[in-house]
Amino acid sequence: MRVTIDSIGKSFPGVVALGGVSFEVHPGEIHALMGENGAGKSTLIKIVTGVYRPDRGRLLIDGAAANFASPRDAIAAGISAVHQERNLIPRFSVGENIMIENLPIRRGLVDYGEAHAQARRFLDMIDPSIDTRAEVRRLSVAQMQIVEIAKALSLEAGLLLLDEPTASITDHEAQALFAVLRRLRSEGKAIVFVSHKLEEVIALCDRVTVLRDGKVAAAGELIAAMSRSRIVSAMIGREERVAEIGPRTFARGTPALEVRGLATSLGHKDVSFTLRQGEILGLYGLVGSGRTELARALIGDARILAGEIRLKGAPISIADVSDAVRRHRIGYISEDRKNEGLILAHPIRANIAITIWPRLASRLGLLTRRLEERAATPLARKLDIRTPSLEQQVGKLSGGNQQKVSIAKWLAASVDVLIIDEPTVGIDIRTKTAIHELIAEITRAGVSVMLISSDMPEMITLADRILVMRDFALVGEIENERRYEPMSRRIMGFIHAGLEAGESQQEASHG
Amino acid sequence: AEASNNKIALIPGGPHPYFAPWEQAAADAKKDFNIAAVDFKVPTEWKLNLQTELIESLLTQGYNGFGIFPGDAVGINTTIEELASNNAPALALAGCAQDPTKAAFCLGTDVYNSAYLGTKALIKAMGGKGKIVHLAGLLVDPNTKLRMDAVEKAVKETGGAVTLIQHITDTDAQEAADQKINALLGAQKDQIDGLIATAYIPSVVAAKSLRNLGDKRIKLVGIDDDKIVLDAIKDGFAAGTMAQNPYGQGYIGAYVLDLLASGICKVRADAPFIKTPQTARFIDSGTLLISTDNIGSYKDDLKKITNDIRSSIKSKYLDCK
Amino acid sequence: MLAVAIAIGFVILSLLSPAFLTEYNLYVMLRSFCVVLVVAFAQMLTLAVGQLNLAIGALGGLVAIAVGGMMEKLGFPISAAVGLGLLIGLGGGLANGLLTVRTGINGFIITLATASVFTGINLGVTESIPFYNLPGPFVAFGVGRFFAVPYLLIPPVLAALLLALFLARTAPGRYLLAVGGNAHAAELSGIPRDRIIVLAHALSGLLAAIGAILAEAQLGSAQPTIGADWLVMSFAAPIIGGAALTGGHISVAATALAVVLVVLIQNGMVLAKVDPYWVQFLLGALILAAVGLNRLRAVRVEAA
Amino acid sequence: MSLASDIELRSGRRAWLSEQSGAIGLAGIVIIFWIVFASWAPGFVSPFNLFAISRTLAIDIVIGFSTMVVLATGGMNLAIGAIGVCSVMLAGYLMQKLGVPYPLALTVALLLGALLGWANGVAIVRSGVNSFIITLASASLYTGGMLILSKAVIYNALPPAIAAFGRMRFGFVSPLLIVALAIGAALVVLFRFTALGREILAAGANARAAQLSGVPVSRAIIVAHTLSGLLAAAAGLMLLSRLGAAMPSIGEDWLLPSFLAPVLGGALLSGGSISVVGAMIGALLVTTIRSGLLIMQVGNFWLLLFLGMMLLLAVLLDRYRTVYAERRSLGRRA
Ligand SMILES: Nc1ncnc2c1ncn2[C@@H]1O[C@H](COP(=O)(O)OP(=O)(O)OP(=O)(O)O)[C@@H](O)[C@H]1O
Ligand SMILES: Nc1ncnc2c1ncn2[C@@H]1O[C@H](COP(=O)(O)OP(=O)(O)OP(=O)(O)O)[C@@H](O)[C@H]1O
Ligand SMILES: [Mg+2]
Ligand SMILES: [Mg+2]
Repeated sequence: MRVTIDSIGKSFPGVVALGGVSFEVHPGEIHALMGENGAGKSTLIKIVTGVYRPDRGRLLIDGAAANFASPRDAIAAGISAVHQERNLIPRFSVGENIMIENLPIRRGLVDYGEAHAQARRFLDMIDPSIDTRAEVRRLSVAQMQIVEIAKALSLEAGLLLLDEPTASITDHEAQALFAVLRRLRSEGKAIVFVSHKLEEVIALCDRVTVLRDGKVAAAGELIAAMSRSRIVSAMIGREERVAEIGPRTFARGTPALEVRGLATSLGHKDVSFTLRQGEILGLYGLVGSGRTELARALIGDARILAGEIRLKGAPISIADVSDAVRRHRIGYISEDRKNEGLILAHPIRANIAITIWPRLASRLGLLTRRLEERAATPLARKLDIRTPSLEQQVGKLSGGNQQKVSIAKWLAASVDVLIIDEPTVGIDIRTKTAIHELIAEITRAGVSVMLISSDMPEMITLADRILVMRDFALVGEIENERRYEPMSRRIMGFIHAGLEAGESQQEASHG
Repeated sequence: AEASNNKIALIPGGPHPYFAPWEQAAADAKKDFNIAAVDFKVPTEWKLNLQTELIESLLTQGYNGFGIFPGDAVGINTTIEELASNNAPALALAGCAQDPTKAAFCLGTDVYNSAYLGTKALIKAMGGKGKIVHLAGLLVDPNTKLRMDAVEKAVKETGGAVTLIQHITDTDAQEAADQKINALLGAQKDQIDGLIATAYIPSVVAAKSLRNLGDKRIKLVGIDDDKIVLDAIKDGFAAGTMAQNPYGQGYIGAYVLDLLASGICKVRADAPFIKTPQTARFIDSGTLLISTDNIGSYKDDLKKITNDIRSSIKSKYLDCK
Repeated sequence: MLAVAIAIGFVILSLLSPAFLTEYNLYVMLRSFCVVLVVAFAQMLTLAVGQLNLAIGALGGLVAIAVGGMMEKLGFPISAAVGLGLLIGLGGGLANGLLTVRTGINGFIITLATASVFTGINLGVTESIPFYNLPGPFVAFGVGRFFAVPYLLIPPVLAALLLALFLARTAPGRYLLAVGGNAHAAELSGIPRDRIIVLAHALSGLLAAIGAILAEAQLGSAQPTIGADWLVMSFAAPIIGGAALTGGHISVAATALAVVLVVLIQNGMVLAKVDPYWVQFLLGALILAAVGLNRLRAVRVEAA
Repeated sequence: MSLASDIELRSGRRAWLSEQSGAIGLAGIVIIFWIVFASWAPGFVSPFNLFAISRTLAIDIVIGFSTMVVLATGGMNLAIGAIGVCSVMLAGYLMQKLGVPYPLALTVALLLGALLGWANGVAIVRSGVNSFIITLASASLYTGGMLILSKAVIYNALPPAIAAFGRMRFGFVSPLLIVALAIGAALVVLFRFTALGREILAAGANARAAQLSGVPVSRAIIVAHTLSGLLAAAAGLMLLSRLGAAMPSIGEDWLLPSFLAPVLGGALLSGGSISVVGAMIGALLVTTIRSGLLIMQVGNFWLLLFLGMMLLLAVLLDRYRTVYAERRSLGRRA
């Protein structure tokens, strides 16, 4: 399928998301679509899939004008997509979600056996461990993303659009996805791939189109002919080397948070570690290893069955989340920004200021918009949040800019301990560095950070020490020497030791 | 009579078949007494605030005499007071406003007396002994309390020969009535000898349920002359029903309001009003027991009562120029 | 589950009152169950897509008097009158759905307004005077029974089975729940969201019409007030049965159990000769107790 | 168009205007209706009718507020009528039977309202059961309790000051309307300018996100229900002053109207978004249509039909206006 995008334009109140974009996607290629947060990538994908109608311009499929009134039309035309935001039916099973466009019907009734069997086939391409009969709302963010990918694959469409499909999955699943994509390419399908991870784009894609502020900065250039720095400069608009974060000097301070023998209702067993003041403590593990759940337990969102938590040496008990935040000053940036991080219907200003409302209020107890604005503006500037105004609803920002808001609000809060879960999912390279710098900066001011990330380079850049988690238990602790190769090998060593043990166990039970 | 340019409104508490005769009464009164307008105006729902809004709006439109069925016996008084301060006389029709009130007087069924007489009739039909159940209307309606008291009084007078098993209230909605009454019959039909219904809907539902059961042993005395109840009487499923006189209330009400609004007459201070628990100025619009004996003729009986009251009311209760 | 509360209630009542388990009382209870059940289903379908239908009662009233009027005044045969009545219900629901979808206005407001329109037509036509002379077979259906089982129970039971099948096993049924679960996701999956919402409203209207006709047969007359007090119960049953107001999660069986529970409580209070002043209070207390019991179990299950 | 220094300029008045555009648009529609009724319905703008409208409006507004504050949390309160009547009956009992002076009696009645609302809130938070079910049951419980204690008697020998207040006129408005406006002003301050109010809204918009941001969500829900109870009691007492008597039938019919005003005014049933001014204008719209139709003598039994159609017309107009405004603003900027 050949797709021609011909001077397409789209505006939202206050924003020109796309200002006349033209390029072409050929059959049998993986076409990268790149650009900074808010450049217009997702908007373009939504136009191609019939979610939005363009204000101007045409879309041609195999040379014929296509005019999609709804996603239904696009699907009928053989187009499928993984959108940036998760779009699953929470109470439906994994299998039914995957097959929903195309439920197998027998004698007028849905044939669930068949549905699950077919779903299994597509899910197996990426991750065989997910149960097709599980309810989607019980899955982790990463697992949902995998289901979403399987769902897009199930349509076996001529054009497949993937908007940051690898944002919250680990390398393991990403590689499986790439293998599938390469196979589809060889079958002559056209694929559009959006990602902020330059390395994987270079490794996977054939050509690249770069968007900048809604305009084309590079149209369909061959990746082989582009260097990393040329792509970056096309994205940010000037010759600029993206600054690498400098070496961190971290003086071993007093313990800020000590955890001893923690067991939780979620399944953690005997977890012990110490987070020192001003330290960035990394927590690495595969999807589903229980990192997010550990964070939950630490902020009073899960029942603690045994063990002790000490804050600055004193044992504490945490009643609930607001107790953790307001009394013990422990904050948590969720990996699930849509459901847990942001109030999508409220303006940026309120989302950033929410953690400090009681503190912002004037002596009369009055909290004015101006006060909130004064607190939020510098952060919005630092993180380069692209928006017509701070009054914009967060839900109307681009995915990456939403993520920035969810980080910004915790940088505003003055907590002593901050747990950060997958902070730079969907963030462009330039802002990623800015966020890294900000995290380093708050630790210098005395905040202790626990960093959960599936992004290995990020982990190795930022963390002072790295804990490795597997199956809800800590299996290793490594002092970070910030050299990528040896570090990643050691981390994976801890994980693989367990994986092999697990696999041999499985084999034993099969045998 | 002389032509008058008064505009009279007859306002029930809400839509209800009981008030249907008021429309004819209004038309007849307009013609018979040569009044500029007599209109039947119904609040859209059975809610006090809708009734008061309607009355206020009619006042704005120049109506100057109001015959009102109080949607709430007490709640209506502030509105009536307002009417009085705008020189628009008001009568409480069919039901009374609770004293102290500015309503000129109340022309209606004496609910206490009617319930009392109904119960007496029931007891008589049961042969003076047995167990009865009282089916009543909305518990929050003060009239319901009066009716409960009246039933209890009639029962007490039998000196123990008749016992009251229970009051069942809040049976004013069709479905609630159907459910509660059938549940009652389902569980205890063998212990019950008589039913006294003191509200429109439960009368109808009880009559129907007894017919469905095919039970002529249980005696029923209802209220009002709904067709279902009348048929039940004819076929022996009900002993009787307490007829009220809605037509007369509307007709006489319009007549008196015209006289009052014209300023020709005033209510006599020493008129021979009946005193009821609700008001000291009550005129009975007539109630009678419909039974097999008079089922064919009760309408004429009511007409006669209406004419009697109408022709005597001026001299008995009013003071005219 | 709710079934436990019901079982407890059943045992207590049969111990308390020998009359409880008589054939006639069971018949009476089953009979009072019919209309409420269908009405609860009517609301359940709009809840399924995350909408509210405040016009159920009003539409029911309109259908009831239309069917009554057609049989009494126009002399239509029963089947024609009932058929047309169902069509009116379907049409009213369709109007609700189309207005909601086409204008993009909250269904709450739309159905509140159309409720007023339906009731307005009802009152305008009848001037609140019922139709009494319904054909004999129609009325006989309303009171007929096979031992303790009223004929009236047949349509609701059929409706429940069909609905359960529809929601669990047919594509439109699944789409309905998908739209309620996540309207945007459903749309991206190519499900015609608007059409599905219209479908939910139309079916809701149809069920309201069935409820109205059953009520009419049960009462033996076409009362303009039919439906006037359906609203709260129509929500209460699905929600006590665990439906989410936000949509996507409903259960036919749990809704039916909730109706049984409430009917049982009401029947029990009459049997127990509860003092009228205590009826309301006990009703509230018992609902709370039942829901609390249900909740306790849910918490136990989650903890385990 | 990255975040530039013109942020400060853009926000402020512009933001306020765009946020209030819903309320302003609705107000426009109300004005159209007023013009129509004033020219077609004789007597619509007569002092007496204006007074009557203002009095009805005042109570409708406060009833609407009572529901609005729980809508803010994404919950519902079906018990507002029950709470209202409990407060009214307590006030009546205190004044008539115990001879308590009316300022004290009214205060105690307001406190009872707050207490009953608080009990709802606590029950909802502690049990984790949907507010719909809890308040459905508590409505029954409260009304039942009131009936048991009062035996449904009416208190109508109240201090004359009570009824006098309800009859009083300032020009052609009732002082009740001034009370309603004052409550509205207080709510504006609460939801716009205090951390508490903002927390309630945040909890309603996304409870999970609010909780993870440190907002004490349970407390916010309890506060909202307490406030709802207080407002229900206030509405009840306003009605008490209007009727001059405490009766057990007050509050029975509050449920639907209580939703109508805030939802017309732009409140989301899913929570997190309300408009105090919008709710007041929503109530005004409904009162206007009802009063106008009554005065235009739209026939008796057909009135409801016209009421429904007018309401549809009004919301359609409002909808059309919003869509049109959006298109225009896009056209200007693109
Ligand atoms: N529904 C909407 N309403 C208003 N503005 C919107 C809406 N959707 C997108 N925008 C704006 O359009 C611009 C382009 O957004 P888009 O989501 O296409 O960016 P993107 O390239 O996908 O960014 P990211 O990498 O962060 O996902 C942004 O400025 C965004 O704020
Ligand atoms: N095979 C599985 N099927 C269904 N649910 C699973 C499975 N494995 C894990 N889960 C659930 O997924 C979640 C994984 O835990 P958690 O989110 O803490 O992991 P993580 O290490 O943070 O990984 P990530 O957040 O990247 O998925 C938990 O809710 C767990 O119950
Ligand atoms: Mg995007
Ligand atoms: Mg995680």
